Amino acid sequence: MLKVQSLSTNYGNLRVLHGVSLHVSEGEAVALIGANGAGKSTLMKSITGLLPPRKGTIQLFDENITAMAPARVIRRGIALVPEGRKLFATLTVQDNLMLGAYHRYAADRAQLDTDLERIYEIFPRLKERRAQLAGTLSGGEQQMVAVGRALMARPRLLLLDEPSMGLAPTIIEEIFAVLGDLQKQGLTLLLVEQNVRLAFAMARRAYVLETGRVALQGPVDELMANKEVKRAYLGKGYKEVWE
Amino acid sequence: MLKKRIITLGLLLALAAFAGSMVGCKAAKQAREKGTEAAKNIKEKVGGEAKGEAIKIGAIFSVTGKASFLGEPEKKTVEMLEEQINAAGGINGSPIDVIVYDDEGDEAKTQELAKKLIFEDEVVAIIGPSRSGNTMAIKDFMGQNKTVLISAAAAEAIVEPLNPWVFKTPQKDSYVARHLLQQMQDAGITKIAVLYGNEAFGQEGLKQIKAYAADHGVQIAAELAYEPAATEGDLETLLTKVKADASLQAAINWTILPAQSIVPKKMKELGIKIPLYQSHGFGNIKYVEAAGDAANGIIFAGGRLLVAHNLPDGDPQKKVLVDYKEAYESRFAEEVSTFGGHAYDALWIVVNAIKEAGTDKAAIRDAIENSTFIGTGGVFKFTPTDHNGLGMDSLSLLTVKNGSFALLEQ
Amino acid sequence: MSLLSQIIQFTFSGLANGGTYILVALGLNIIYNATGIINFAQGEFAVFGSFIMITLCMAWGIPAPVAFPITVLALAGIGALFHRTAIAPLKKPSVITMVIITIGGSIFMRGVAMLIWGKYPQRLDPFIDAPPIRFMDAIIKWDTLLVLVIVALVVAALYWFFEKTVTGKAMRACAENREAALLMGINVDRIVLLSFALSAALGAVAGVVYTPGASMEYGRGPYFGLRGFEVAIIGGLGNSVGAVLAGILIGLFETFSAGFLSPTYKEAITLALLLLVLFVKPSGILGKAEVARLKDF
Amino acid sequence: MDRFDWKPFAVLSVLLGYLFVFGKLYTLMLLTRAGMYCIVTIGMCLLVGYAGQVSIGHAAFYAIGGYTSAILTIRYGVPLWGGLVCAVALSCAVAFLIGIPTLRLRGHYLAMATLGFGVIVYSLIHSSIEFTGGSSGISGAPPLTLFGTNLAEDGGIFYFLFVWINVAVFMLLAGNIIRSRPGRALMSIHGNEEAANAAGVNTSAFKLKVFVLSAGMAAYAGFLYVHYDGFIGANSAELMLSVIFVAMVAVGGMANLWGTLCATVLLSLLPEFLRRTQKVKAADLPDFIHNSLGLSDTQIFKLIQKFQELDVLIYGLIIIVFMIFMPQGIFTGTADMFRTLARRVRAVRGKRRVSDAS
Repeated sequence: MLKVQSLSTNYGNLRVLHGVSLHVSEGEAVALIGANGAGKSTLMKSITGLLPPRKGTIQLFDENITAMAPARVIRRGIALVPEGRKLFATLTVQDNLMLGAYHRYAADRAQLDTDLERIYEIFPRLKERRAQLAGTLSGGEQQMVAVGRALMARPRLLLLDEPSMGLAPTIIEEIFAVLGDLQKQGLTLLLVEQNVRLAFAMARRAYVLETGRVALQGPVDELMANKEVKRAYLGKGYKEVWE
Repeated sequence: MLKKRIITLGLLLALAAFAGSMVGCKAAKQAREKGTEAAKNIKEKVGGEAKGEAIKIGAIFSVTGKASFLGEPEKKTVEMLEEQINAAGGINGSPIDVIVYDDEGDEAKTQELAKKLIFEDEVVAIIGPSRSGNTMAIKDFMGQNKTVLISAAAAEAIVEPLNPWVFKTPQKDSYVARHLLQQMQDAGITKIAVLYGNEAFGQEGLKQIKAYAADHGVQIAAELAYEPAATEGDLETLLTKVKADASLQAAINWTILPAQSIVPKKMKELGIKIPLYQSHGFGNIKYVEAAGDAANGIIFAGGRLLVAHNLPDGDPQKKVLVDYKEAYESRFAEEVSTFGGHAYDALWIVVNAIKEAGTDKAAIRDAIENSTFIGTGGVFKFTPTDHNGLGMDSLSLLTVKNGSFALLEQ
Repeated sequence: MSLLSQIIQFTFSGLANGGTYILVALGLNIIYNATGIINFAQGEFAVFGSFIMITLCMAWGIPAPVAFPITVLALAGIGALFHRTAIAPLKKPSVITMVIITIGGSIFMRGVAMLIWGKYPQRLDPFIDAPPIRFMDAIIKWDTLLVLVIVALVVAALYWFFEKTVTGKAMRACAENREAALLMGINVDRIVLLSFALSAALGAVAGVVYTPGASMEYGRGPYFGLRGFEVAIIGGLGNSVGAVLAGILIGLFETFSAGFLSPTYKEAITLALLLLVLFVKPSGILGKAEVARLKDF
Repeated sequence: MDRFDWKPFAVLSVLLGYLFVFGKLYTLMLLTRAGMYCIVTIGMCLLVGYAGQVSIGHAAFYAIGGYTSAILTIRYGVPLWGGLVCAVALSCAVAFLIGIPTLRLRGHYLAMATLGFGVIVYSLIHSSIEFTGGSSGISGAPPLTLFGTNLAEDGGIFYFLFVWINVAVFMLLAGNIIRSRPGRALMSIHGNEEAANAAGVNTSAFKLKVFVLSAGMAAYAGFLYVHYDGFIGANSAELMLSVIFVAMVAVGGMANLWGTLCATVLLSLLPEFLRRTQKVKAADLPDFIHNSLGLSDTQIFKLIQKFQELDVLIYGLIIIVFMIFMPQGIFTGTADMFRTLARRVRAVRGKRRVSDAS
């Protein structure tokens, strides 16, 4: 479905990605892990067109979407839940969700209310808070809005950038449960996570990014067994905590 | 260690450079003085006969900025005169070169320009500035650097206290105030409101009205200031106060701001029936046009330039006024204003003095102090103690009739 | 003239002035809402609007109801041009850069206005040339009433635009978070362009309603701008309802302080009020504390 | 950044020495005024560039300094140094009082508040006719004398030297402040206030100190100004001057002392450069222009008049152009430009070589 080939991206004058290649098949959940500054968020931005790459190609199905403007990328079915949520803080929850469907507002107006109801079914808490300003919500609720907003775009591929960051464990569980359900219903996921345990629990395949390059890749089980991965990302006390 | 030594060395070098330059400066200054002396000698030897070498006269006007309606006609006038004078053979054969600069109504700029004219362009005298505030900014400076300044601004403070090097051509504010107050006295008006623009011209005008009001038995019941940026609404508010006081018999509006047109209009709108007096700042037909019907009947004191054609043939100024008016109007296709006249007078006074005394600055000053000149502002009679040279009779009471200026019939 | 009729007279003068300020402030708010920029050239839009209207009506003899929309459209174009040439080329503007560049823009536009329309004040005939209403001793011009009606209509239209339409919300979203707005598929660039056009058009309306029976000169821009800032900030930056209230408040405060206190220190008094609001409640009189916390003061 | 860099000082000294000896008197006069502005903008650079606090009201402090000293020395016969102390003290006190509430604001709100403050001061100076002379200003302030020499005499060459030595001293001072521990804290404010606070730096106290310091420097410049020409008017407090000060810092590259210095000198000389274009007259134009345009003398005169008024416009344009094309300031901007140019030249040459080879 998504095919990234030897992608290089600069941040200002600094090259952050050095020829990254990866692919995601339809209906799959793929995890992307790596240390801070490895280029995960940059990769997300390159795919969505926020940060046009310098070299390489990005293909969605058979179409080349390299360096396409974000507004066109989202029309082709890729939505991103950005790092740090990036809500419209002084707009209401409902307005935030509605803006998620901005690109199909004119064409699909009749459908929007149904879609909104669906989001409220997924996150009942948001329905209670629909008229509240998004910036006044708790972190977990904000993340729900962010995910809900991305879903309002009716994406075929959902990119998630650190959805668990700074959230309480119960909330993380709730959100990941929702993501799991969505994936089972056929949504393709590309998940960036610092919390490798979570990522590996959700995904079937994973890529490990190191200083802008793909260091390792493969099925999650294989990577779990890899000593490097264990040492670098799962932590020393991993075994004790996990089992 | 090395770093410290380098720093010290650097500082020492800097000090040495300063010290060296101090010494060097004195030498340079001496050289400079010698140079100018040599130039002077050459000039003296050749005398005024050196054809082709232009005599430089400086001019500073507010061509742009808030007071541009003063500076623009002044600049046009001076450039027109320059051509006329040069076409007629210049001064004793040497052409004049009038260097006009724009001070944008800003005092700091005026100071810079005065310096530029004296030290860079080396002019023999300066005319302008257009605004009183700007003139005050260089009054001391002109005295210090011993160069004649003939201001085209009105404020009394320019020539009082007297600076030996500073003159002015517009009629004194106090004459205007006294004319207006006299007219009021004749009309039996005893209680008035004074509106004024909160800038140099208006502030000075208020001062003069206050100084002479009692002499004419006129009581100032209200002093109402408005800012240069005053809106219609602001003026409406002030005039509402005028309207509220039924005992007021007249109002003076003293300013050079656009409010000269707005005040009469607002008075008409609000149904205020008392007569309106304005200052000599009203001497530009554009204000009458902007005020429309409401301008009719306004009384003000001004130079006779505005009514040049209506003057009796025996009037000594008539020829000067008509000539200037016709030349200006045919050339620039716009009506003449008294402000251009002030510059006209200033330039001619300087030119006449140079004709008589040559290009020595002190000689020019002395020549002006003992000169008479029939100009647009009146008949100037300068003395070492009177640097304006005009009397009360330089002004006439004027009014607006059917949208144009006319002498007020007593 | 009784005290009561003075008060009535002052009230209408104040409202007429306030109406103009509201329109300038709303223009500021729109750009602020879309970009987070305070446009220091906003006052110049009003001046341009006024001058274009004057040219159309007085020099070319086009009737006012026709000239008005033409003026508004022309200013929308100028606003868009201003954005394209001065704002859009900036890659990563900081607040200071934006402040300076819009100030540069205002100086530039002032120069252009002077070049085109000259330095003398120019006037515009009143829209409704009928004898004014006399009420007690006060005189109320028809044009004043027209101003109030126009302001009310514009405010209502803007409220509807920002609260009820998705484009309006998208505009607000752009100011909140540019990157997220991009991710929503909002064409941020076009929205910002639209906001400048809209804002300039509002400036034109402000200039046009200010001028009839009055006059305009090229140096008025900073005055409009300053009053616009006062109103926008006292009402709470970006808050349209607040701007309306603050505009009325400032307009009245200004006339009453000039009428009953000192006309000389009116400027200082009104600005002191601005500082007071900034120090005590920077979110403005209507600003909600929770919104304030979400913004960067 | 961390070490004292003496090189620019050496260049400055040599330049000044050269100008002092060989410069034309009028040039020195212009540079004297520019030097006064430099003293203001060095303080502003610390405030805007390093502490990240915009102020569009610094002309107010400049005017407060000038007026205080003028009023005291002229009306009350206070000696010059007394005028100086009072001018700086009053300005600092006002800055302190106004700074406490103002500096709590950020971004546009700070800009607005300082702008409001500046206009208030202007309007007070302008309207208090009895006290400040209103629009006519105050004239007759005694000239600055040092060791019995009247510095303003002879067109003020010694004033030039004195002002620029002051500028150098303030540059040293500012450099030291930036390199000191508080200075590094200052820069952290610009970068990240929360982080600075977390690191135990009292950011608001620093901001206030810098604000007061810059106000004091502006007042000092105002003092130098009023005792140079003996005159001060309300225009010295005008909004436009405040704007120009900020523009100077911005064109200089915000957090760049030497850039600010250069930008200040350039921008204060700018009107002078523009003025040079003003001396065109209708008669000077060659005949073919008259003939080919088919215009009368009057029309041509009008046309020229129009173009001579362009300087306001050009000033605005320059600000915009600088902000767009050299947001990093005049120094870094020029360097970057050359680098890009060099890269392009190299690229072109490289291509040529490739094509030659093939």
